[in-house]
Amino acid sequence: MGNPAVTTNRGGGSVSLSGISRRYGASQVVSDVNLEARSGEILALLGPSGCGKTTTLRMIAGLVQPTSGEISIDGKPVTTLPVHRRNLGMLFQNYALFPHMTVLENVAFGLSMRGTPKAEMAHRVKQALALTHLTGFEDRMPAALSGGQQQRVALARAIVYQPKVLLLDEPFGALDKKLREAMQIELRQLCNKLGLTTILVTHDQEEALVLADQIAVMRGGRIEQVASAREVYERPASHFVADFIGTSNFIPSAVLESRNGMTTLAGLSGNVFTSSMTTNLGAGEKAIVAVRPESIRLTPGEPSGGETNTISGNVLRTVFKGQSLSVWLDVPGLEFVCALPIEAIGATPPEPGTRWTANWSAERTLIVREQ
Amino acid sequence: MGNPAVTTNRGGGSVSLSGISRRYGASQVVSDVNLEARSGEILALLGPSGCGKTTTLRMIAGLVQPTSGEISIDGKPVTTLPVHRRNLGMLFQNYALFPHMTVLENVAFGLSMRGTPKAEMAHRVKQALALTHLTGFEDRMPAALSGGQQQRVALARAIVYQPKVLLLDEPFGALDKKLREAMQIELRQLCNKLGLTTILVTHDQEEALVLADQIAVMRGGRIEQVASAREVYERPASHFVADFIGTSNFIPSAVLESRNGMTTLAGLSGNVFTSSMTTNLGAGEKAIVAVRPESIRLTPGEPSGGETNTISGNVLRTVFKGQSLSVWLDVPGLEFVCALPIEAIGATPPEPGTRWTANWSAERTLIVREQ
Amino acid sequence: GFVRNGFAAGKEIHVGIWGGSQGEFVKKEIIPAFEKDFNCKVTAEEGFTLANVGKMRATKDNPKFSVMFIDDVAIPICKAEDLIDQLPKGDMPALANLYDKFAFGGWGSALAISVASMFHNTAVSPPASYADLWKPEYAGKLKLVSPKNTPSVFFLIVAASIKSGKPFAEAQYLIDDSFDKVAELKPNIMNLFDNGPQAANEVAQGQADIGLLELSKYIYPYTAKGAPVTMSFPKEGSFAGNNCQVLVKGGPNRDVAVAFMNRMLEPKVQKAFSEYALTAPPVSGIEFSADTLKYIAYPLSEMDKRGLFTPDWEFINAKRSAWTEKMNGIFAV
Amino acid sequence: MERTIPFETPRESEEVMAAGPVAGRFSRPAEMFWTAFSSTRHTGLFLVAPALLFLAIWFLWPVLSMIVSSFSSHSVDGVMVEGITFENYTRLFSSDLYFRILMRTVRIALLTSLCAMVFAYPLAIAIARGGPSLARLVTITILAPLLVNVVVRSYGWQTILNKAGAFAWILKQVGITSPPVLLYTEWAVLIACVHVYLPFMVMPLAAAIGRIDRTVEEAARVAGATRLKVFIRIVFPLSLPGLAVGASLVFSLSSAAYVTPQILGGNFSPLLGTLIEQQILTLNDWPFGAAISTLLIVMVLTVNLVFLNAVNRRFARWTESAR
Amino acid sequence: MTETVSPAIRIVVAIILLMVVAPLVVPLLMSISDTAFIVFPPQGFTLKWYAAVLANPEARGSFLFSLELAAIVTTVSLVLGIPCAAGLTRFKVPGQDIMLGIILSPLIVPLIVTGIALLQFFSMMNFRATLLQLVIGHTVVCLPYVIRSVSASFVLANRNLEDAAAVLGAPPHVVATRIVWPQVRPGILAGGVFCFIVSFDDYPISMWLADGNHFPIPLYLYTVIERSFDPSIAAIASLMIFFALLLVLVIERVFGINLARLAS
Ligand SMILES: Nc1ncnc2c1ncn2[C@@H]1O[C@H](COP(=O)(O)OP(=O)(O)OP(=O)(O)O)[C@@H](O)[C@H]1O
Ligand SMILES: Nc1ncnc2c1ncn2[C@@H]1O[C@H](COP(=O)(O)OP(=O)(O)OP(=O)(O)O)[C@@H](O)[C@H]1O
Ligand SMILES: NCCCCNCCCN
Ligand SMILES: [Mg+2]
Ligand SMILES: [Mg+2]
Repeated sequence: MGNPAVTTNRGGGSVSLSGISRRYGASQVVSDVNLEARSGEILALLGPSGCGKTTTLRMIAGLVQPTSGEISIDGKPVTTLPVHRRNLGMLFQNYALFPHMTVLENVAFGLSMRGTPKAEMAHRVKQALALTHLTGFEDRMPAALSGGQQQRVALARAIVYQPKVLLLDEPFGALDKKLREAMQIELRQLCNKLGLTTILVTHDQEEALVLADQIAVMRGGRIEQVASAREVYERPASHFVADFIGTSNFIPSAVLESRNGMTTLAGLSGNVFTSSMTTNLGAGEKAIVAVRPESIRLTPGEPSGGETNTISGNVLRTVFKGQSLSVWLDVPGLEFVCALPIEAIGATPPEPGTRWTANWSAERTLIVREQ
Repeated sequence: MGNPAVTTNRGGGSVSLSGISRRYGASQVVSDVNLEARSGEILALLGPSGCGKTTTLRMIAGLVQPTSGEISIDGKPVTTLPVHRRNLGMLFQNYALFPHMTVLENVAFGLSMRGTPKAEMAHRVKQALALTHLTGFEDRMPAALSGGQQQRVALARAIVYQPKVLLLDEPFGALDKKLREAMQIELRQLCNKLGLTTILVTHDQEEALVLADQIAVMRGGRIEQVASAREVYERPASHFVADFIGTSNFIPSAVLESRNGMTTLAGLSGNVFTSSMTTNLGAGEKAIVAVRPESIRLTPGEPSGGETNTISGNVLRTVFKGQSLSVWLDVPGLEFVCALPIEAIGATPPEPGTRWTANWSAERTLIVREQ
Repeated sequence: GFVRNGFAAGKEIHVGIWGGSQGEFVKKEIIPAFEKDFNCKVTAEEGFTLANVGKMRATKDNPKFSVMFIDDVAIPICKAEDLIDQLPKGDMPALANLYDKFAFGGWGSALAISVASMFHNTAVSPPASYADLWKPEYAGKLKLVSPKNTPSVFFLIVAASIKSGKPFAEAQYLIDDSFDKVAELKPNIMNLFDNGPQAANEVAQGQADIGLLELSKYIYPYTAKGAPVTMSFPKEGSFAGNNCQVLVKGGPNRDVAVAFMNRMLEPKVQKAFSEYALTAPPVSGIEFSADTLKYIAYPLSEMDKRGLFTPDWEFINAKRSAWTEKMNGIFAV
Repeated sequence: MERTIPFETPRESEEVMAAGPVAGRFSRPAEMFWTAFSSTRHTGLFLVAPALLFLAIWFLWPVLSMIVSSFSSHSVDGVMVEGITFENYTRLFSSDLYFRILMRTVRIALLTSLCAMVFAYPLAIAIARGGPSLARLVTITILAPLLVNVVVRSYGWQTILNKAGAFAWILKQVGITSPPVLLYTEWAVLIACVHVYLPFMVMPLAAAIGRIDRTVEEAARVAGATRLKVFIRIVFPLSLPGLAVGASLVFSLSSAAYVTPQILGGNFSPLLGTLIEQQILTLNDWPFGAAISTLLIVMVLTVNLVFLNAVNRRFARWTESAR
Repeated sequence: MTETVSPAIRIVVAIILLMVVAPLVVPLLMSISDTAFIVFPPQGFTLKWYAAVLANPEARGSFLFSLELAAIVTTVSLVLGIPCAAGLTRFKVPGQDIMLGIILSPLIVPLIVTGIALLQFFSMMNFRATLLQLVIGHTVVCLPYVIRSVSASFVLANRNLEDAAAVLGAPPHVVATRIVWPQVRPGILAGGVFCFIVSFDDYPISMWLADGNHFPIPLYLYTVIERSFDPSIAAIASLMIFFALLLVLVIERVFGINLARLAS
């Protein structure tokens, strides 16, 4: 009993949101969101907890109606298209597994909705379970699965019928790093192979960077920046994005001059910064210099003097983070944090109380607007 | 109407598990687990999805009865102590918020069970909500919260009454990195201040490293290693632990000799490795040399020859990960992965197809047993 | 004969009968024989008097029943509400033997007469007069029929008679002034019952000493089966409970209905019917064995000797509602 | 308030509901049918209509004409009289008899609901949370009384509650020598009502309790709640939808009870239902019986609506914003 | 999940069940009494009352008719009631409160009143089909049970799952059958069971509408009780209890519905 209108397909559909808003009672949860996920690409929605990511996904799926705005898939408006006709795959943040069906039945559900023949169904389900490392769990009920296993069932259920558009709400949140990375690779390959358009909600910046062709950073229901992973990382459009995309050091400054693709700024405490980022800020205007902890090199003692892009202070504390050592310097007005790669730590690692100087290159000096 | 046996306290209770096992039907889910969380310390349970972490926590809480073994809190066996008398705080993996209570009522629940006076209750709830960045959400119902907000309510509910022992099942899984880090710091401080004993299930190695005094790595229901964060990282007890704690490169080797705290090994393709790890393996015995991606420096071209701890190959692919660039080298028998700190990338970043040599120090050369 | 009764062939009538052993007999014996003789169909529906009246009333515009069995109490109501017709004397030869007092002015006929009186457990000796029941020794030992049932009216007449010292025939008009007497009996009442057979059963089991009042047709079947319960007839007299049949106005197949009613009164039928249900026939000239005569008051002379009293239903029906309200006021609050 | 709807997908705002016909083609008649009817604002009406129409024709109409007849009167000899009169209602309220019986009806119905609730919780928990055999045992056992004729059942109670019955015997064993007389009192009526109407409380409650997420209860236990507290703070409020159904069924049914009060109450404690039966079957006073019925209907409807509203409002609070 | 019903609750349940069963055991015991009238405690032992009841064609006929009637009524009530419950709980229907009031009112109106009102109505319409009258009459009083109990389970069903199914491509009717149905089934089952039992046990409606050819078992029982209060009525009562047990088994076997999981 297939539904001929809903078939599996090998090309993803582009998704576009224009002017989408959603209110719950008095609170505006999503405001005027414009987004475009091109066919076959992975778009990551990134943003702090409660910023409206899930709500946006649910609007694309048709589970929540936008209070205003228009959503189209493959150029066709879908606002009035019922959910089941949109041919989407979706992984829900809370999984929403069918508690009365086995793992196998859960995963097979979408296929049986599409009238997939028995044999093909069995084959595809098997594939999806293998992909999500769930072989052997076919006959379990969801209640007898661990959290991570449930999440993987939800993923298998969403991808098994190769929908036009895949909506993933924190698909790997409950998985350990190894498994997550393995699944990220599988997902990436799957998307490439089938050209699935994927919209991925994640709070894991690294995941977004690794998986996504485009990243949309949301904040309080609005889009702050949409750009390629690298661009978001290297040219954050705002203080917020820079902050969100990786703990950064923000130094309030003022522009001294900007020319030849180089900008010179003065920090409040007299330090001078040069940046290879161009800016349309004029001389004297306020700006914020942002430096990523991992862009920083640390040398013991005071700066030699006259150098730009240096700042020094006493070590407040250090934290070992496996790949790196985080060091906090006590700099007037801020705690300046540096992430030293383990390999870059010399014979005398920074100890609390000792004085160190941080320096970084002009390429790593970001200029963001004040908010 | 307080329960006099259950009072808030300022010192954590030690938790000890001896020979704990749990079976579900035919499958042994937890096997002979011995663990000791000392008063006031944070113990992280780390392990792949489905390895029995949640089950172990539930046994400590008394929600699941061990099929065998003994659990004590503060030296007293609790196997027969009813759940509500154990004075624990627990954050459930699926949050388990009370759907009919507001955020405020959810958080206040544990306090009201302890007969806390109104005024103090209000104060404490306020504090807990502030700590979890939920001020302003007091009157929301859980169903009207985002995933991350729900998780934070669950955390606030677990800590608000300052239990003897805190059991946290992936407490920050739904939070973005910034918020997660902020909450980690808050939790750390809270635990220190109150001396709470905390058992934390996490799949985030970095979280375990940052937060935990001890890390217990579980695998298939068994404990593989229990040690300090640093030791687990630097001296993984097994291939599995090394693998799980951070993607590593594993080179099958044989011991050549081991003396003066230095071990020399021969890789299968002739490379020689030296390690500052001592081992009780004798000459000729098989071992695995493990190298963490971030321990590696890359230089273009072939090795200069005669050096130990080098390996070279053509670049297979590179992935930009924000803080670092992952580079896969095509080495006979394995894909050798290196994580280059952005800052360490010279003028010519590794491009696929070019030849590079990886090298690392003897301090970063781990030796693990074959499995 | 086929020829004689050909008019009925293939026709169907609905007859509302009673439940109980009488209904059982009508259904099992009388109807099949009638159907055979007349080649017609008689559908019997069991009910009880007031429900049967209710059915007639509810279907007045479109009658479904042709013959209805009801108690004499309801005949005036049916007449007043224009629910029934007078019996066509000419078409019912069996009416000839009917005692006049059971003809109800032609608006129906009795089918069976039972006696309503006190019943008691055989282990106790019943008082010779109803007046004794008011004595404290009976505290909590009496079961009284509920106002829902017809014999409740008999009890009111008894109470009026005890209070006034007048015979039933006069006392029935004094009920309005006798409720203080009724109220005085309350301490002696264990409960008000509405299922006679069940009450008889409880008395038989000794849960109460005496029940008042009930029709013999509900009690004697137990006595006959050996249960330790029987009836007694205090000196003030007893009451007649008259089960009757009426012809529904405008009911279908009136000719068959009339034939059926006639059949009910034929001597052969009446004898068997009475023996089965232990009731007295309303027609003259039927012979009974001595055993049967123990349980019934027959013939008419015997009924008169026992002082079988039939109340003035027209008067009583008009008052019944007010009296019930008063009974409720005494017992139900 | 977000409404979620199972059978249709575009939902929530009325603008969307009104957005007009669905775009797209229909591939199958079945789908066309469902989709067509799921996208109009009349879907709810469409679903409700058959049952509503059925009840309107076969229940409302007849019963309303019955209520209308409560404004006619009947002459002293039982004959119906045409015309409008309020005499039945005047009569109803002029004597305190009917008011007292109304109050008793309310009291018994409330007590029955309350007792049924108290007994129902353990039973419902056993059904919802016990093993299959326990659940089956409880279900069958509590349904059994419904299949036993009311007279037979009452007879069973009489045998237990009478002076020499099992109840007195048990009390005697415990040392209570003068057991309270229960038979032919309101207590007996209450006991018998709870007995038969219990399943109407248990089943909806069991369904509601079965839906409660176990981890939510566990969370409360861990937070220091005793089993009793878990019940009071978690299970009870979350089972309210089931309780509302059960309570409204039991209250309505026991309000209209009329056989039990007669038999086990010994007719000493009739409820309104008994009076109605009396008027209609014994006294042929159909209009007055209709008036008492109207009073009963108004009373039960009021209590039900007030109660249901309270519960529903509370319940709506935690589902309205649910997704 | 491993913690089941606590011992304290088990004990309380056992006590309550004993209290529920006690008054039913009395007729059971009476039914084997070798006396021509009901006595308690029973005297002697006989199964003749059972034999008598089972051999009685009237009893059998009434029983079978009641069974048939209850089955039809249950079917009709479910067909009308399930969509209605869905509509009331999941859609905004104008005048929802009033509708709920209407739907509940058959529970409230005394059944004898409903019965006679219906009889009057049928007569007025010159509507003669007795079986149909009975079906209508019973459905009127059974429908509220179905709607009440089914709508409660609709309210409690997890709508997230419906969302998930819709996204997976399930059209509304499939969501209804594959996702909603398993969740509301306990409520439907409970409603159906009540419906069946209420119809099977109904006296006050049938009293007005039945006729000799369509004579449900409760009416028959009444005639038997009026005839004689002998152990055969206890035997009938006992048989009905056994029948209930059988019914449950049949439901479980034939329909594959685990009654024990009614509430899960
Ligand atoms: N009720 C149950 N019945 C049968 N098996 C179960 C049950 N609960 C859990 N399991 C199995 O026990 C194993 C351990 O489960 P547990 O929930 O402890 O895993 P976990 O370590 O918390 O995993 P995750 O990180 O994915 O949450 C899993 O393989 C799971 O499938
Ligand atoms: N049904 C609702 N009623 C009222 N407010 C709601 C409702 N659902 C969500 N919200 C609010 O809308 C905001 C956005 O919610 P959403 O679930 O989209 O966040 P999110 O970006 O997915 O967050 P997270 O990463 O924590 O899951 C939150 O502040 C949430 O509290
Ligand atoms: N013979 C008395 C009949 C009384 C009818 N009462 C109806 C009760 C039905 N359960
Ligand atoms: Mg979310
Ligand atoms: Mg887990």
